[in-house]
Amino acid sequence: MVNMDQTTNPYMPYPVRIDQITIENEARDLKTFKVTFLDPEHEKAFKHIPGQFAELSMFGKGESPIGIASSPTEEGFLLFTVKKTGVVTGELHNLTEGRVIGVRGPLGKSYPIDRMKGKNVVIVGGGFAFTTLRALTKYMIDGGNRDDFGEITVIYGARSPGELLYKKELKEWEARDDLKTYITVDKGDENWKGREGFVPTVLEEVAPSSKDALLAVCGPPIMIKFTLPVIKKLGFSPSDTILSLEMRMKCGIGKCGRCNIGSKYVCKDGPVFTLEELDVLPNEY
Amino acid sequence: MNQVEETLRQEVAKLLEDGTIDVFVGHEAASLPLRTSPCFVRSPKEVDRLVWNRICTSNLATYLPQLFKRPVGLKAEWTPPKVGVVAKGCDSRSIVGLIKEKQIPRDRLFIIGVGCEGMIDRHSVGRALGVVGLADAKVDGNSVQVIGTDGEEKRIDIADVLAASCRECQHREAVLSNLTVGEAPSSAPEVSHYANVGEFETKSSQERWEHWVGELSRCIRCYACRQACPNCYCEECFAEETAPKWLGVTTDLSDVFVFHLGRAFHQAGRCVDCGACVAACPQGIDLRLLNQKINKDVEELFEAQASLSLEEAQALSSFRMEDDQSFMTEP
Amino acid sequence: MTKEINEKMSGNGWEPRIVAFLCNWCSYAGADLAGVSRIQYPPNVRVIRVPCSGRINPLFIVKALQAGADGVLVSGCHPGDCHYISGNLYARRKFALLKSLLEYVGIEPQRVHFSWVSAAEGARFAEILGKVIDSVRSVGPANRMIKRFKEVA
Amino acid sequence: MLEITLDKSKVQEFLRLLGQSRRLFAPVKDRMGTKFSEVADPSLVCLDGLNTNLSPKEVVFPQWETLYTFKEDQANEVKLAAQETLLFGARPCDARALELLDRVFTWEGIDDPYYLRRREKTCVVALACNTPGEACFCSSVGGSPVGEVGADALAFDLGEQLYLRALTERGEALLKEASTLIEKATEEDKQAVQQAVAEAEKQLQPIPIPEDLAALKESFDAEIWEDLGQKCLGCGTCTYVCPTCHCFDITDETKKGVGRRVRSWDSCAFSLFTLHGSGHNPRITQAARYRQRVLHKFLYCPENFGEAFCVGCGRCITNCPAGLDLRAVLERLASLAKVG
Repeated sequence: MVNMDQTTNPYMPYPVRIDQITIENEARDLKTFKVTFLDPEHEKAFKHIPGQFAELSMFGKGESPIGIASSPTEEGFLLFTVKKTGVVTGELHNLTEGRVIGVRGPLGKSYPIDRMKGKNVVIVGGGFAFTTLRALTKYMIDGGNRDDFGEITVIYGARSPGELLYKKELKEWEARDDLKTYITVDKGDENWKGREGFVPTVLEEVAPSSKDALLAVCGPPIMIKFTLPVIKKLGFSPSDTILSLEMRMKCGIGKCGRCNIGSKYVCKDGPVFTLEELDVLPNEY
Repeated sequence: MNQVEETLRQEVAKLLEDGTIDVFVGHEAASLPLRTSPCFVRSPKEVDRLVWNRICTSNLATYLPQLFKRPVGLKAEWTPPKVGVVAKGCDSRSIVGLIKEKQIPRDRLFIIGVGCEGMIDRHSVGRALGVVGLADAKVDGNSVQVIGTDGEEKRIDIADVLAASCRECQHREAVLSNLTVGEAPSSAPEVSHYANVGEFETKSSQERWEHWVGELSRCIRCYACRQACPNCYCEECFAEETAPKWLGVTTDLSDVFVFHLGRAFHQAGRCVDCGACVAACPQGIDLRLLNQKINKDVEELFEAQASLSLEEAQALSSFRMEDDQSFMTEP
Repeated sequence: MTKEINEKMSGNGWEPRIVAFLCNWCSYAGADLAGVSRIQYPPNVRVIRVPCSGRINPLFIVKALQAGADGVLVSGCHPGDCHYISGNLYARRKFALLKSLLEYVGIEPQRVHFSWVSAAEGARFAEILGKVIDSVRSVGPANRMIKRFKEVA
Repeated sequence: MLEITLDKSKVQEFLRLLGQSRRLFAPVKDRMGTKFSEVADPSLVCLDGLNTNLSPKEVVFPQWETLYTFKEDQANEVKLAAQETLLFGARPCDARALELLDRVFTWEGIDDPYYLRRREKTCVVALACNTPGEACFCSSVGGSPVGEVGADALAFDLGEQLYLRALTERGEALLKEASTLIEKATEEDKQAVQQAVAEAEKQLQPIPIPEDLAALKESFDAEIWEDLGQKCLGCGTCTYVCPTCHCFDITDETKKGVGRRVRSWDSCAFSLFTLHGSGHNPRITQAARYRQRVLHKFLYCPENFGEAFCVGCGRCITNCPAGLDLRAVLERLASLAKVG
């Protein structure tokens, strides 16, 4: 019996083909995989919203939860930017275009798009945690969506120019006048003509208004630690400050008991949380 | 309260008071009959928690390495604590092993040796007396008196319910200590060493295989044997490694075999037959029959016993040019 | 897979599969020499080259048996000849215990072999391997401890 | 609902009859007391043990099972069929645990097909307890030695005979299958049962349970966890013997391009349970892991499912190699709450 239907079995992945692999950084440990569904029915069933993730499946190695980097406005494919860290992601990095892998999802809660509508949106990202923020930004600027949102500010930083994700796209964003894009690196190189400085510092300089605005932030723990005080200083309330968490996961559907923080399960109650929600959870993430 | 217990408490109070130690690791009463629990005493006021009796089964050496680990995330300067511990013969040998393997520092350790006449195996008590649940139990002198959950009272000699390791124990006093408490234990009984292994070896290959199939199909992979073992201090056990992945996370017999063979073999030349793994197993698997086989071979082939002194290298960390190689295949 | 097992079980056309862990400096060179010297040795062996017999984790051997090897051969430099001076002597102790332990749990002793073969001993390697194969053949296909996926056809 | 009696001498026949068309799981003697086992020969069934050493959760949630198989890039769903099963002689605590597990595996409308295929085919005949075991505390956590939750029928040991009361349609149908062996319960039988109920409930001493969730939340940073964590060995025994613990792992096994994806029990007590690929571990100390187990049961589950995930079977207490006693922990937490 071959039945790949996730609607009756939430553990079954959809088969997808890797159509394109983009090496994102010089260390070559960050790659973006563009995948397409083998079965158009599956594509129809897979309805995601920016902020959600999926379990990427490498048969024989296991599954790994990865944020979906593409926006639902980009039809016909999904993007996943994956850092090579363990067995599954390591194997994924070994694959070539044309290979088939599994995708299980979409899983988790998305960014609160409905709440963002009609408001200004500030995006603050660091390093390779920018993936679902890319999905969010792309969603807001694509097609007819742009008018649904107020002013959009994107602040994105990485350790070095080579570590910036989606370099080509960032250039396009910088060129747009309906989007304020601030790209920064901790330390530039001889070719870098852009901004230098840490994300929290840049955020403080740019100082986007918190009035009628929501702010979404993703980044390494150390960046989050220094950015949160700035966010607070700018006047963003905890309920308007949105974070996306990482946690070790297995099932992705709130059964296996691995990713809980207090009574919340990151896989189904997250990965997106408001700071207000996080403040009442135990400090165990 | 017995004499040893009283002296032990006094000595520990003194050591804590004069700053010789910061924490003392001993045994305290547990809520269920015939059980004790490890106990960490940090103030002289708490020494009355310490007990010494015939059910101090835990090998306390297991708890030592964690005390010498720098707390995670601590930025400030940190000096490892000075730790006191009460040690039976087996505990002391495990401590020696851990010192040799550089898991605990000798100079921050204060060992109080206590002679041991053997510890009671609580499962044996239930089995010997046919008691399903124990409502209460009392050890007096050389016998155990138990009251079942059905209210029936029964009594049995301690000698009949000793842990298997204790029956054959040849090292009833601490092999390394700063202080000893209580009288020297009576001399070890004349028992045939490795009798269980010797008998098992006479079985046919098929019989031996079937025995282990039966025994290991009980395993639930809870790792209690590993966690209770002082020698199992690896941060990441081979059983849980993912690269390479040595075995599956199932109770498929094949995986269980790989786990137990690996576990037992990692004890080769290091196991002191303390019985902690057997006592910890919730399924009552006779792991000792496996461990003791290696211990027997180590003794016969290399004339070595694990961790009797700080000086001597463990059997597998050394060799002799003339070691036996009769097992090798020749053309 | 099932077909393969059935064939093995019935003994029809069954050929033992041997995994050989050979040290780089002596035994691997010895096996190579056997080949170069055109000394015939049976093709039943899959060779895994390791830096030294001391490198061989006993779990390699257990794992090979779990994966379905009918027999395992481990070979290193003769005592005194180890490229790393004493790797083989530590290994000898491990192997003595492991062989005994495997036999004890019911793995047929005919399946697990250890030997010393130097780089100059091509003929000796071929002879030992022949002996190993005969020994494994005498106990038939491995059955104990092999991991099988029942649900995978 | 149907109330019947069954002469003890006919229990074997009763089980043989019912076992003809289904798998029969019942307690049998074991070196550790009793254990649930798939029984082909009903003469082996032993109903006078108290709690089995391991819980019967594996009847519906086995220690490991194959989710699906694969060949290279292609996944093949395994056929999700399950046989009709009779779980006979589970104590009321264990039956109630199944009802709690049901909530996890159907949580928020996401059904777990692997669990449900077995659960839906499992008929549970619970056996009420006349005497409590050494570590029993079911009545303190919302259960009862004669509780009915999770069971399709409940049996009482009346000495010479078993009294059985159907609790669900399925239970009633099951009992009717054995119509040749059973007798309708008399008023006397029912009185005897009532007496047994009163006796059983009387025997259990209540223990303090921390029920104030806000106060329990406050305990997160309490010293008690450090104290318990240093004793905890970090084995998975308490979680594996627990009838409500349900955490699992998913791993792949492969051999030459074919393989299977397997789910297997896992334990929050293991140090690697929450280890991230990056090396970060949110629960780095054993204290944090011990706390997770207790608070998951007594704080997070009440928040998520309205009830504590503990049925008071006492297995974690009798089996803990370090002699840790959950009852004592709960008592300390309850007193913390009072003080706080």
